[in-house]
Amino acid sequence: METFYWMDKLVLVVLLFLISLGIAAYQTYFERKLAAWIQDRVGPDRAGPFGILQPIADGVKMFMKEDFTPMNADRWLFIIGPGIAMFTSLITSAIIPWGPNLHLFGREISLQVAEINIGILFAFGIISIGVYGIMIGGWASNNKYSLFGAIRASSQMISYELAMGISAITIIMISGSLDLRAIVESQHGLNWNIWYQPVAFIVFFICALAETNRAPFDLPECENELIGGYHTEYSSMKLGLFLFSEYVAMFVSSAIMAILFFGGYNFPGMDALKDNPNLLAIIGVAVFFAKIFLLIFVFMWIRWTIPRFRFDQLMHLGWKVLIPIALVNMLITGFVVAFYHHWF
Amino acid sequence: MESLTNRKKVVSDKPMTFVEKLYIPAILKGMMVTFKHILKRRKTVKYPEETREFAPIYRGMHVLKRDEQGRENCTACGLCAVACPAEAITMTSAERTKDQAHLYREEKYAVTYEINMLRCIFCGLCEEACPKEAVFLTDRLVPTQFERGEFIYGKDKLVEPADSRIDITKRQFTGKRTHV
Amino acid sequence: MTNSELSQAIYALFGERIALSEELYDTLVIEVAPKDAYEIIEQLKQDPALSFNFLTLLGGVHYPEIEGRELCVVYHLHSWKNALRLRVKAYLPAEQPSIKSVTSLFETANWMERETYDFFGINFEGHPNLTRILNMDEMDYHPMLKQHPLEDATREDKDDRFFGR
Amino acid sequence: MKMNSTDNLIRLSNGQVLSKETIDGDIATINFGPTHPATHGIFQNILTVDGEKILNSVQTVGYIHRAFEKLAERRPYNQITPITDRLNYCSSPINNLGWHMTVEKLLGVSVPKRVDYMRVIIMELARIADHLICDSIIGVDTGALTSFFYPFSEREKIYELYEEMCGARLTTNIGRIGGFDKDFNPVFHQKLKEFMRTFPAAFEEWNGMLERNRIFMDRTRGAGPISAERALAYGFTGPNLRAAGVDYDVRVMHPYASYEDFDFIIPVGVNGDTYDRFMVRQEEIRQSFRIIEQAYNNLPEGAFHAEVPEFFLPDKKDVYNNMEALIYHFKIIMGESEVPVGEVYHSVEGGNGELGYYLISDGGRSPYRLQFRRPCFIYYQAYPEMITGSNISDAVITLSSINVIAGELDA
Amino acid sequence: MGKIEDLEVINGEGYQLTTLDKAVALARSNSVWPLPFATSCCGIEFMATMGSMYDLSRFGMERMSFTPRQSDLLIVAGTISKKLGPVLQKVYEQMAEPKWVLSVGACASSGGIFDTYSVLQGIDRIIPVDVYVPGCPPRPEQIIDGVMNIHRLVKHESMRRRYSQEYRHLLSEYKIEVTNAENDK
Repeated sequence: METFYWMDKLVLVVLLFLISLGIAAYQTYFERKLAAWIQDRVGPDRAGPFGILQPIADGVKMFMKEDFTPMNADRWLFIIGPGIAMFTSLITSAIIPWGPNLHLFGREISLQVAEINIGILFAFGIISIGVYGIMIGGWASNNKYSLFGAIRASSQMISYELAMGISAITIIMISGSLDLRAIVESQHGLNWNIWYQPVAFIVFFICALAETNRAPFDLPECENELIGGYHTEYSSMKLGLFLFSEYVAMFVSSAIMAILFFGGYNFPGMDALKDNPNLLAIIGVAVFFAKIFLLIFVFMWIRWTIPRFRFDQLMHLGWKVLIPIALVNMLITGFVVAFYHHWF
Repeated sequence: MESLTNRKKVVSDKPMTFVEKLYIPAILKGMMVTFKHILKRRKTVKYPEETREFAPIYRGMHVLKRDEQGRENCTACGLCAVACPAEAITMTSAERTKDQAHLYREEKYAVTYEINMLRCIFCGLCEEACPKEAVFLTDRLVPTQFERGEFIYGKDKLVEPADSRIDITKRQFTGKRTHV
Repeated sequence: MTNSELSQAIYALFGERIALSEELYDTLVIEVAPKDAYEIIEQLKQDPALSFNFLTLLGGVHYPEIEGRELCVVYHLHSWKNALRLRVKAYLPAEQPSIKSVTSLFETANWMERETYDFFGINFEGHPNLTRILNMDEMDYHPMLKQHPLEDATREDKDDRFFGR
Repeated sequence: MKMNSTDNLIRLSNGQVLSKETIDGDIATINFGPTHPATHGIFQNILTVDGEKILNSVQTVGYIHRAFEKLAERRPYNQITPITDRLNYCSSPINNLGWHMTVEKLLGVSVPKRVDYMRVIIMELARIADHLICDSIIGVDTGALTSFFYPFSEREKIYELYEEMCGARLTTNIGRIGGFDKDFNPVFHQKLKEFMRTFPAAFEEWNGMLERNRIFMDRTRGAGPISAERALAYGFTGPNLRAAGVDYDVRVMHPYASYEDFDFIIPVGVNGDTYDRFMVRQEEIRQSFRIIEQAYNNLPEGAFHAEVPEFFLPDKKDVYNNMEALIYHFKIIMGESEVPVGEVYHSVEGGNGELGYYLISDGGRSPYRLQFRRPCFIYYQAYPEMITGSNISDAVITLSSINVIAGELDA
Repeated sequence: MGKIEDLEVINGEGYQLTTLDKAVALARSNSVWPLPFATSCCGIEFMATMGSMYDLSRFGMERMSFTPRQSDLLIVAGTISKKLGPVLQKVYEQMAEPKWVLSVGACASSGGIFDTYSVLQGIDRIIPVDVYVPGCPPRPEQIIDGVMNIHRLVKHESMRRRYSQEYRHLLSEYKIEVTNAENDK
């Protein structure tokens, strides 16, 4: 039993790793295509049919590019930076319940790598480590623009994590658990949290944009101001890791949002499939991914539409707008929950 | 400072309304615009598979014309070289001998005629200067090259081949006083 | 106000300090001594009726043939109130081309004077930072003077024989 | 950066002097340019920053100095037109036609009304193209990348119009001294009508994405402001001056090319900040469009050039058949036409302000001296003052909103 | 158009492209990230090439990298004056191998109309140029042609070329030190 358990997990980990990377790679492709469509263009179409091989070409090119470490840069930190960024982005996917349990070979296989009962705390913990990658990388480059990027990144992440956490607390209040699986299970059918917590969702979504460094909060790397921001001095695959980690982070944070607010793998009419758990699991996974992709689409759609904030305005928005809204929302939710449970 | 004209109108003093202060409506409006564009037809011309039509008077690569009998029009008067602001045209001239009458229309002809296509700015002044209808710009493009030396275009590349003529009648008459 | 009225007004103000005044095309041109230029421009600016409030252009001209007046500084003033332009010229000798800077009157003159210095080597006294602006600092001549060639001597793809040099 | 002798004071580029103690933290110097993505064109600013706050800026220009004025002394009058193309290359036709008008003024040539109206149409198209690119770049520098593509598609249509008219897209070399070498042809008419039909909707759609978007407004309001007094002292003209609230416009002040016939308003701003500059340019695009409509609808019949055989090249057909025309042709090309001795200043309202030509002729084949009043060069020196005290993000959008064109800056 | 096989610089001393070489070269050619060193008029036409009508992104080239470390192709568009020459050379030196240079327009390639004391008469005096695009400014079609020529070059380049003696010699002719390539080997 124990061996099977580990084998299951191993298969799942490898699968997840590949899926995350694959999705991240094709997110770049999709982002470029979507940007092109929005801008009345065609986008990459010469690498393979419809340019479908574009991410592979980019990847190979970056692998073969000269790996450059600037003079006076801290060699080790310079390498560690992108590593941390990539590692933290990837590891969060371990706690995500990707679907209902499968029934195969007479066993019940959980589609979640690590079933920890404080999943959501783990996620926040990892996300806050993520900023170190950018910070260390930007600092180690020994370039002023990189340093600016690093400073902007760290203060931005710290500010937005607060509002993000507070808006997530409301979900924890409603579902009464820190376990992501439990949170998903509590949103059976169409009983999604978004209906109860639209405000928390908006706050969370904005914070997610900021946490993943996406426009309009892409200040750490905004190229019109800081050239490349924290990755100005990076080339080759180290740059690749930085760019990739952004897309992986976007994928993972979309997944978390889908879990917290859109019921994860729940979908209306799922009760009809009660008798066929495997089919339910497959459709559940598909539905979950559909939700993730929709959120990713919105991420990108926003990026190609609106201007970015200025740094002080970003701070202003974080501290003076989002945190108060999240707090008030949390208080109201607390009262309603308490009232509902007849605690007073 | 007092107004200099009576046509002044302040355009940027409209204060932000409450709805605008909420961020979201304007963002949604922008997103609707971009979404509409996703569904629109693409404007891209997929060069080199598709090409755009150039104006008939487009100022591209030069051609040295021949007349109807296949003789070169150029008389090596040097006006084009004088008129060239980039000083890209050089030529040497020679007197036509009797047995060359079928080759050159005028008494004098250009032995060498070179345009440095890398210097050329395609302003069209040489075409304007030519009194013999010899040099014209066409809507063909000068191809890109790997070596700088390959941009000195001699007569071999400039004179139109006798068997495949280049039609420039459109540029001679588009918008001009004399119409065909 | 017309140019002739302007001319009268200027003569009333400065009298014989105006060396020469003529109307060229639609603009009145006055010539002043270099040492007077600053004061006259200052008064033109401050006079309430004339109020030449705007320095449109400042530049130099080189006349190598005219001895003692080789260099000329040309100021284009513009009175918005009267919609009138005025050209003020001051001729300088080549040996010591020096004139008082008008940067304290018009800040916009700063770069224009630097450019004129760069091109002609005219020294503007009292300029806060009279260094080359467009050309390299290492350049050792003032390129707009007539004796200096325009062309870059190092190019290889042109044959000077064909272009009359 | 000028340090005081006490080494404890720091002088800012707006003249303010701060004691070092008032500045917390360390001061850093960063190189903003020459190849920074926000310096569209090449120029360098060495910024002294405290955190992201800019304390001082030292400018270096001249990176693409091409010696226009010297070059113009060596080229005949008609060959200077291609050189003027490369001044403000975002709106080349204005430069071309302004130069032609200057020479016409020197020669004392008056052109038919039709030429004036054609010039107005071409120049206002150029103004639209110029302002479109400037405003779209403001959008890009605030982070809205898509706002570069929508106006550029419209610009592409203007390019097509130029191409129909003169055969080139950007460096147009359009027209001749004395008028145009070609009349509007049927394809041009058709394309212009099509442009007039579709442009307003496309423009307003793009405009709607930015104009009242709070993120954009917050970003641009108060960024790089300059007061009317300071702007005047620095010799601002054009949209940047109008953004500060002064309605100076050469088209109204000294009308040329029959601008007095057209009804248009002069948009002005209030604070002279980036938002004002953006809004003024946007409104000017609308006004230019109105002028084009008026000019096109009232386009007079007649010749498209003045009758000045000494300066206007004869028609090719006449050159082949008519001895007199052939002589004029040679004279014009060789630059042997009689040019009066004299000097003339003419200015037009260019994309960035008063674009002036100071031409001194000694009767020779080329100008004795030609000086360009290049608005960019003149107002760019105010940039340090505009950005001192703001942060890097503001510096970037201020730079794009004052629309410094390197070709015009460095000549 | 010059024949690609004739170019000695690419083939060096008869490198045979292996399958891996070919695959890498193919990938590289489809992912050339440009660094636009746009100074003047040609820069505006280059913007038009990026625009909706021509769309350089079809070649996988819409990701502009303004930092030299990340770019593969230096697109020099516009006049390069003698004052700017050292800056351009510095940018070229900072680019990570492999790198290519596209010289767009008359000014960058030869000085063009500006045969004057202040303009560098062709950037090939300070950095090696791979493809020249004529025109003042070139039409976007020509820029795309030039880019496609670069792609052809990339496709035919052996992975070893950048470490070869010939390449080092080529760079030394421009007084550019090759330090990084050595570190890497």
